[in-house]
Amino acid sequence: MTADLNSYLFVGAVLFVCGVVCMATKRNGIGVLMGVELVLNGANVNFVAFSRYTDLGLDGQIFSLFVIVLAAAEAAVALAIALNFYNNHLTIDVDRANKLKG
Amino acid sequence: MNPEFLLTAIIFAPSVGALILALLFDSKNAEAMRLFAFATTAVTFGLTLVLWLGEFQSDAPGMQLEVVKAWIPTWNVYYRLGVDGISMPLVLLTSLVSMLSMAASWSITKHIKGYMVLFLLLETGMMGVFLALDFFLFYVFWEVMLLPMYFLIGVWGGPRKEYAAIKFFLYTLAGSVLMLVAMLMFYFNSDVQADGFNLIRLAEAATAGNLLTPKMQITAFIMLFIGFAIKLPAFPVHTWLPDAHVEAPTPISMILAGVLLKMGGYGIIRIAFPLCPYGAQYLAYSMVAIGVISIIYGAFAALAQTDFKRLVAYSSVSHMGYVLLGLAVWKINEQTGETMNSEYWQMGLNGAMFQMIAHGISSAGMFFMVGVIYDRVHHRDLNKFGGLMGKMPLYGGLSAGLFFAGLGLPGLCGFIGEVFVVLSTWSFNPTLAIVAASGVILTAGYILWAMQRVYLGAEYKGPHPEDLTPMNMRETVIAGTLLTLAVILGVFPAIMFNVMTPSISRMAKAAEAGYRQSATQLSQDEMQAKR
Amino acid sequence: MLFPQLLDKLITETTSLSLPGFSVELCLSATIVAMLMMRLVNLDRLVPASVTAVLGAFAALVFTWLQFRQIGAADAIVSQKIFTGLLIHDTFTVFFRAFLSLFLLLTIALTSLTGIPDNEDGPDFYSLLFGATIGLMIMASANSLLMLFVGVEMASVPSYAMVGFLKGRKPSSEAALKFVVYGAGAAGVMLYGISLIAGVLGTADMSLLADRLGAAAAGGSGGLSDPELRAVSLGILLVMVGLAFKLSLVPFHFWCPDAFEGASAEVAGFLSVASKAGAFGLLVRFALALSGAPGTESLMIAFGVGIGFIACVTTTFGNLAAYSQTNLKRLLAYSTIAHAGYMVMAVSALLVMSNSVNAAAMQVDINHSVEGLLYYLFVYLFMNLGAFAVVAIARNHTFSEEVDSFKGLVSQSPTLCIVMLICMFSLVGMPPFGGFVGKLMIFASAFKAGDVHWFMYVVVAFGALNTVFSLVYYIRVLKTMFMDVRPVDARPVPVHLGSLESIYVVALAAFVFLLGVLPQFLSATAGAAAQSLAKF
Amino acid sequence: MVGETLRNLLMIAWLLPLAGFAVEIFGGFWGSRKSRVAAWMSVGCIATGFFCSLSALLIWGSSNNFWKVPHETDHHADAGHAEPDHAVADHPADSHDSHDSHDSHDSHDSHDSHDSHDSHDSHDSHDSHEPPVVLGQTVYSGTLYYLARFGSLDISLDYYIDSLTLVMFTMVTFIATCIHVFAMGYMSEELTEELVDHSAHLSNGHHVHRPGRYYRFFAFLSLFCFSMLGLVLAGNIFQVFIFWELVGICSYLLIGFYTERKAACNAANKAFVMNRVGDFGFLIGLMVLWTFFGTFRFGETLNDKGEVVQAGLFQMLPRDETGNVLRDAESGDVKIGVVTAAVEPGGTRTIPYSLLVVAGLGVFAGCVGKSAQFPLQTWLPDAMEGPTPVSALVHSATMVAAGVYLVGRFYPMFVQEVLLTIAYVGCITLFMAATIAIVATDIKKVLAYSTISQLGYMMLGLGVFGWGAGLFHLITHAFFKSLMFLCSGSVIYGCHHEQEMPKMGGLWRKMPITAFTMLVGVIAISGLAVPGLISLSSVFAFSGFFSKDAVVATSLAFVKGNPSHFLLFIVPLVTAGITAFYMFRLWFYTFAGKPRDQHIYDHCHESPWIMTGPLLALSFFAAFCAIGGEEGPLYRLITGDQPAHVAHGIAAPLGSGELTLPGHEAIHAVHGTAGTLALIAAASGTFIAWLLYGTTLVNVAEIKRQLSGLHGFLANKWHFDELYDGLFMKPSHVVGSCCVWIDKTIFDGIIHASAEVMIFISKWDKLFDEAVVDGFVNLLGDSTFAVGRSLRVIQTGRLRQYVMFIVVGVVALFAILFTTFPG
Repeated sequence: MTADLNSYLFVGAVLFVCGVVCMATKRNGIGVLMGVELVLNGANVNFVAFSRYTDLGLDGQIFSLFVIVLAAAEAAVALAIALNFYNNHLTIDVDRANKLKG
Repeated sequence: MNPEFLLTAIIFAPSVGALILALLFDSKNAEAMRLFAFATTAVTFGLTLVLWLGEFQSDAPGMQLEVVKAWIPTWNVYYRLGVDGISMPLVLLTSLVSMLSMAASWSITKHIKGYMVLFLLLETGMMGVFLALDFFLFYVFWEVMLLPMYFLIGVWGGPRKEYAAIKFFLYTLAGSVLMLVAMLMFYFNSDVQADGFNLIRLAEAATAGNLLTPKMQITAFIMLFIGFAIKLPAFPVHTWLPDAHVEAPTPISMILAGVLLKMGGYGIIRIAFPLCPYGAQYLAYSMVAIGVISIIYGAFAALAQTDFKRLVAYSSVSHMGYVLLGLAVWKINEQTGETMNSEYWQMGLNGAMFQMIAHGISSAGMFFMVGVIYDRVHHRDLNKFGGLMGKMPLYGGLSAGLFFAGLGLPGLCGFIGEVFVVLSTWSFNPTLAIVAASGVILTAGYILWAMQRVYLGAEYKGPHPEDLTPMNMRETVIAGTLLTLAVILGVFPAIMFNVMTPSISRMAKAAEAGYRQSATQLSQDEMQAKR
Repeated sequence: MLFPQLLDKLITETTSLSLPGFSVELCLSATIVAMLMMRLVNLDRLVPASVTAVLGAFAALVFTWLQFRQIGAADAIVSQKIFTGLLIHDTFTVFFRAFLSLFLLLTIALTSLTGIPDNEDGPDFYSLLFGATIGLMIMASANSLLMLFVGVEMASVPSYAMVGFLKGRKPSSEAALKFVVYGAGAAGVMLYGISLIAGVLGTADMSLLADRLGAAAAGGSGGLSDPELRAVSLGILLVMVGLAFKLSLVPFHFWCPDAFEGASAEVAGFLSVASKAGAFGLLVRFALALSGAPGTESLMIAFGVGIGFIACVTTTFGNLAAYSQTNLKRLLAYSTIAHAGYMVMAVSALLVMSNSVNAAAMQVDINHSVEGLLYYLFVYLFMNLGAFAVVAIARNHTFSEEVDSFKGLVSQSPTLCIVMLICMFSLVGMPPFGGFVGKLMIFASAFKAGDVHWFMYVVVAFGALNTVFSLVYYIRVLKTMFMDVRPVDARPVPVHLGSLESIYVVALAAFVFLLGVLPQFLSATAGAAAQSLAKF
Repeated sequence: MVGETLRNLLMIAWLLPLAGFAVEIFGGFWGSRKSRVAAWMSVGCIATGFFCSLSALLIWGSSNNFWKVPHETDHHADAGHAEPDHAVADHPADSHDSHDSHDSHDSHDSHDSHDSHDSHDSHDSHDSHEPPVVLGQTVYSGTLYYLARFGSLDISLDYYIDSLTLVMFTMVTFIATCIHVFAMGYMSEELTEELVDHSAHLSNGHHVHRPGRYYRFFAFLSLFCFSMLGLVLAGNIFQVFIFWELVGICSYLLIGFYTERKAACNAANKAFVMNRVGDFGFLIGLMVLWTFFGTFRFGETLNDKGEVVQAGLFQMLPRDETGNVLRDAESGDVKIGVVTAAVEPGGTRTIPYSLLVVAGLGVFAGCVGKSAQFPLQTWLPDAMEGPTPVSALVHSATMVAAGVYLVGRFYPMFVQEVLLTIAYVGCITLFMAATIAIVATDIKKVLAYSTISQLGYMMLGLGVFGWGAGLFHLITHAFFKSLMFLCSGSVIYGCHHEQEMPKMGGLWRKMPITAFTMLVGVIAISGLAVPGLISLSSVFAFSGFFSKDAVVATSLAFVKGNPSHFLLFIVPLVTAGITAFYMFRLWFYTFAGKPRDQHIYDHCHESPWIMTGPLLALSFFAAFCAIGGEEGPLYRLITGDQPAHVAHGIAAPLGSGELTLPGHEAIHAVHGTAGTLALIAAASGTFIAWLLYGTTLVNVAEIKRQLSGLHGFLANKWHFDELYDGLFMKPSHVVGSCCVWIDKTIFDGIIHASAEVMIFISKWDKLFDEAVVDGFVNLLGDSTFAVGRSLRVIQTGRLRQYVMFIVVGVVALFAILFTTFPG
């Protein structure tokens, strides 16, 4: 492997960690979903980099394309649910989602 | 009759009856359901009689009327039934006690349909346990019997029924889970995988010393033994019994004492001993000790009871201690590995088996007698009875007979089992023998004291004296049958011994051979370890 | 090769090979389209969506049957890659197709019995359901890491929506939110893991992973000091975390109770059975794809043991946590967690055994472990769905899913209670019900794996112990149903023998019983399915 | 074939009462309360039994020409010196060849002879000078049926018929018949539908009203007779144990016949439990015998071809010519006589001598319980709560004598340590009981204690090697004691259930027959006699004199041999006086003097003929059954089959600390002295009694006050009841409650505790979330948001914890993988 790959991977890793931290600490539902996007894109960066530098080849590119599509679909559903949550709770503060426990 | 069909019929006749009962009968019509259920148990009893008198050869030591059908081929599980001198008496006992306690179930008035169905399913389970020759099948029946029993105690029981039921269930399930693990051990260590669950083949392999290594045998035996000791019940794990007995309705107490406890002993003699002889021998002393403790402990505990039924329950603990004792008096010569006084061990085994039958009759009778009086005055406080001998002479007389049977009076069944076991014990260990023998004093103490408080005395001191009506015909017949059997077995024990002895001596011989094999293996291993 | 030939080849291969193998999924997709179209032209006024759904599911079942009947028959299924190796079509796949489409049909039947959803939302709900099912089928037949991810997403996204389907209810929306966030996070983590594996090993084709892994390990110490192996094992770990989320294994189970409590019983039943099944199919494929690589045996055995450890924790946790539950659905959620633990024991046994030095000799036992897993899944379908169905039916009358609302139910509808009894005793693992056979098979394989690694004995011990634990809370429910007296103010539950509901649940219970008494048919099929994965 | 005939006759006598019982108990229950049918039936059964056993006795005698032998003894007696047993007398003359013949006898006995005793007897008559009168076979044994067989071990019901069996049979059946007849009168008040029991009170103070139980009483009596006869007929020690228990339960039923009376129930329980204590020892003895000898049979086991399969117990214990048990030189173990090849090819087994002692003591423990010997004597006086006929039959003549009978029957197995124990136990008992009898005022209690005391005499007699003497006293005592009990019964019946002697007096005017017969009994037991002019052998005396004289003589001979044990002679001698004293005290108290309670005196009356008849019959036998003393037919019948080594005693090897056991001639040597002394003691006892109670010369109350301490001690029966209560009853109940406590607290406690723990753990995920995860997330939140934001804004919620947990889980797992997996 060359240094370049590693740097890409590093970027991907940073994105990934940021996303996770964002998911874990944001109180705003939308923010949490953004964290998810970050995580997915961290993985995307990896794929593209791998397709460029290793013999994974085009599979990597295709992978990332698929991921983008799926991320969009997921985001749509997630936003719908968030909206529904808002309709019921008049907030999207995920900390209010604490009725179900035990 | 075609033997295959016969054994299968014995097992499943009750459940077929249960099905018919559940589907075709109107739950309003109590009497019809009772009669039908009773008829079913009676038919089953008849079938077992046919089996005994018609098909069974008493002098043949081996398995008879074997039925083999593939069940789960991929797992080498077979529907394998058979009967020999060890299971025959217990099968008879089961069907008989079931019939009698079904006759005693007329006193049940709540959810009759459910009761009868569960009762019949229970009988299927019990029969299956005694007739199965495939470990898997055995286990299945063992568990099957658990479910109905749980509900029979839990729904129709006394005030603390739920506690008692769950306690019974948990204890037994814990034991049977251990049994399950042991079962896997045998399955994966059987040289021929196809016979992995075949109790007969496994026993033969153990006899040839190529089933389990000595160490594994000890492990497996401990697991099996705990499972069976809980059912027996032996000393430290007996506390489910008093609660279960006290809370269960009378007929169920009869079944519990009359049949279920016997499964522990049966399991030990049918599975634990033949499949891990070395382990059995290795633990013989502790088993004898546990047996002796149970005898004394149960007797003392019974002495201190004020609840009539609890007293009888603890007497069961005491009496089943003799079973464990008799099974385990297996002494070997440490040097040669030869069994010493093999005949005395066989006597112990026979005595234990006989004690199981005898206890099945006497304790069932005792519980029934307690139930009879409980149905009338609805209390069991020993200090609130008295004078029943005068008020209900017939009842008093019959119960006196049954309690004497429990007391181990010669001429009644209780005596033979106990005394044979005790006689065989000295050659194993004099001290324990003496302690065990001292049980006769305690037994006499608590039984006579209880009888004095209940039957003798000038007057009845408890509530509802007006309800002390004489026994009706049904009750008289039940008690009479039990008492008659107690007398017959007490005077002509050979009836049972002739059936049991060949198979038991065969089992003993096989176990001894198996022990020798394992012992030699062990010594060789030590040799190599030294080198 | 020239482009046109390539194109024909692709077309012929697709039409002649892939599409027939993919018929079931196609049929389901067609049904989705049909339902949505019908609404477009207001046909759903005449033909309720549920009917369409039933028809579609039935058709799917028929298609499955056409494949299923081949199992063990003369024209046995030859396992082959379809869609240029993205999916694989073998007995295992077919088994799962059959499982899932059967379950789909049963679920639809249940929903149409209990009337969730109402006719308005019918098309949406069912299309979600169908979509999720397709995703699960793809999971079970995935042969590429890409399809792995796609399948998981396809299965997850509709489930999020279904959990939140009871739009008006606060708990529902809360559960949906938690589920979606958690699921999305897990998916992301998994994707990252996939990227690592695919990148380092340079392929997305799962059938090649083992060789590549061996190549990567070659020369290296075969330990984690080797950077590539370290990256790969991290990737494997992340992927397994993703699957663990779907299987709700401790410590990735937190969503499960909340989602189940929030969602309707029908959806909960779907989640607890179907998504688990798909995830297991995927897990097995993934595990087998990675095992057997020379030089990495010890690493994989370590993974296996790790899974075994997780399994112990999961079962224990699930059973113990179920003790203090008052909501029946939540209780069943915890029991679901526990059962996932039992089943994952088989996977750990599989991993351990197939990476042992004499894996070839143990092939039979490896097959047995998979067979046990499949069998357990099938039994689990019936017994768990049965339990949830009883809950759903009772809820329709009492409007409550609390355990207390079941007090003395036996007096009013004995059928429901007896079905519940059978299902729960089967869940405990009592003969003569199917649960016992399945459990025994799994324990047996774990016990056998003990020859390879001692820890598997511990796993067996935990399994056995938990059998006893689990009894307590199941019995508590049964006690409430059978031994307590029905309060006078309790709403009546008049479900008579002969009503559709009771016929439905009785059918389920009958299957539970049959699978316990006559296991050989199914176990043979499951054995064939397992055989199709055999490496040696 | 004589054996069959005897067996069949005795079995008829044995089983008839059982049949009677069955018919009576059921017939009576469903029959009328007023019918005497049950009584007649049981009388019929037992009477038939009597005739059967009598004819059996005669057949036995004629079959082995036993009756011929006496002529010779008479001829000897004429010749001048009376001899107890002519065969023995000649031993000194040619002891040498007697030994030889003994050896030969031993060997051929163990090999092929059917039975040791007949050959023994035959050899005895061989080496006498006179033309021998050969006794034919005198012992018949065989098996009725098998209880069980395990390989070579088998347990069966056998029969063993020798002279002792026959005598016991005849005695038991005869006395039982008399008592049954008596009881028909005595129990007649039970013949009613509505009986008022004046001794049982309800809580409201009224008397108990109950239907009569005439039939039940006779049913129980029949059952008892069956058990007792079975005990006598038993052919193996195990069978003895069986019937041992059965007579025990019968006595339980009969003592507790008045179930309404608390005292009766307590007495019944006490009797049975204390017997069980003895049987516990018995059981230990059985275990030892079974383990080492492998058989329970007395006689040899024959197969159908009539050859010996297995030796019996009595043949297994080899004794040398002096009668000492053969012991292995170095180990001290006892070789058990050759067991036939069937059992152990060639080999012999050995038993440690100590265990032989244990076995003997164990069996004796059973006898102690049954015969109410010290320390288990306390139940018998309480047993007097039963109806008087029961006391007469069960608790004086038969059951309590069973202990003595068993000691006699099992004699060949006793080694001398055991015998010494027996002797001392008997010695203590006879003294203690006699002392208590002095102060007892209840007429039946006095008789009870005298029974205990007399049983002590028998034990002593057996213990000091007076086999014949002990059993002789057993028979005679059975006659006069049952007679006296019946008399007391007649008195009680006449006085309307008044038992306190101080309320009686002068009754001989009202009930002359009773008084007269009672006097006969009293004289008999006191052992008074009119000395003949020439020698004691021709004295005129009642049965008691001869038997007691025999016992005392034996003990004197024994003490001569072993001076260190002199008490064994002094105590019985003194007690002979005490016996005479308290018996005459009883008679004077009851019949002589002035009526003390006029009311009772006025209402009392002589009993009807059905009760007095038996009295007269019994009094005749009480007086004359032992006529001729030790040359008389009774003694010779008893000793007809005495154990081989009894006749000539055992000489202790010089220097060994062992005992010298007197043979017949040794006993005979001291006969005169002993008799004289005993007579003097009895006479003085009688005189004092007359002085104190027959006349008004001495103020008894005064004496009582003087000795109040002693009197209290005796009146409280030496405080044995309190002792046992504190020593055994209370502790056992304490232990019992301890066991229950352990169950409830410890075992169940463990279960419940573990349940608690599980419930607690089941909440752990909540705790875990709140404690750990929140903390963690807070921490992380702080650290991330610290940048540019104030801390107060930060709060955490569960959902984020969940997500956080993905991270935590991944990191943790990877860490684990890294740390655990080898690099």
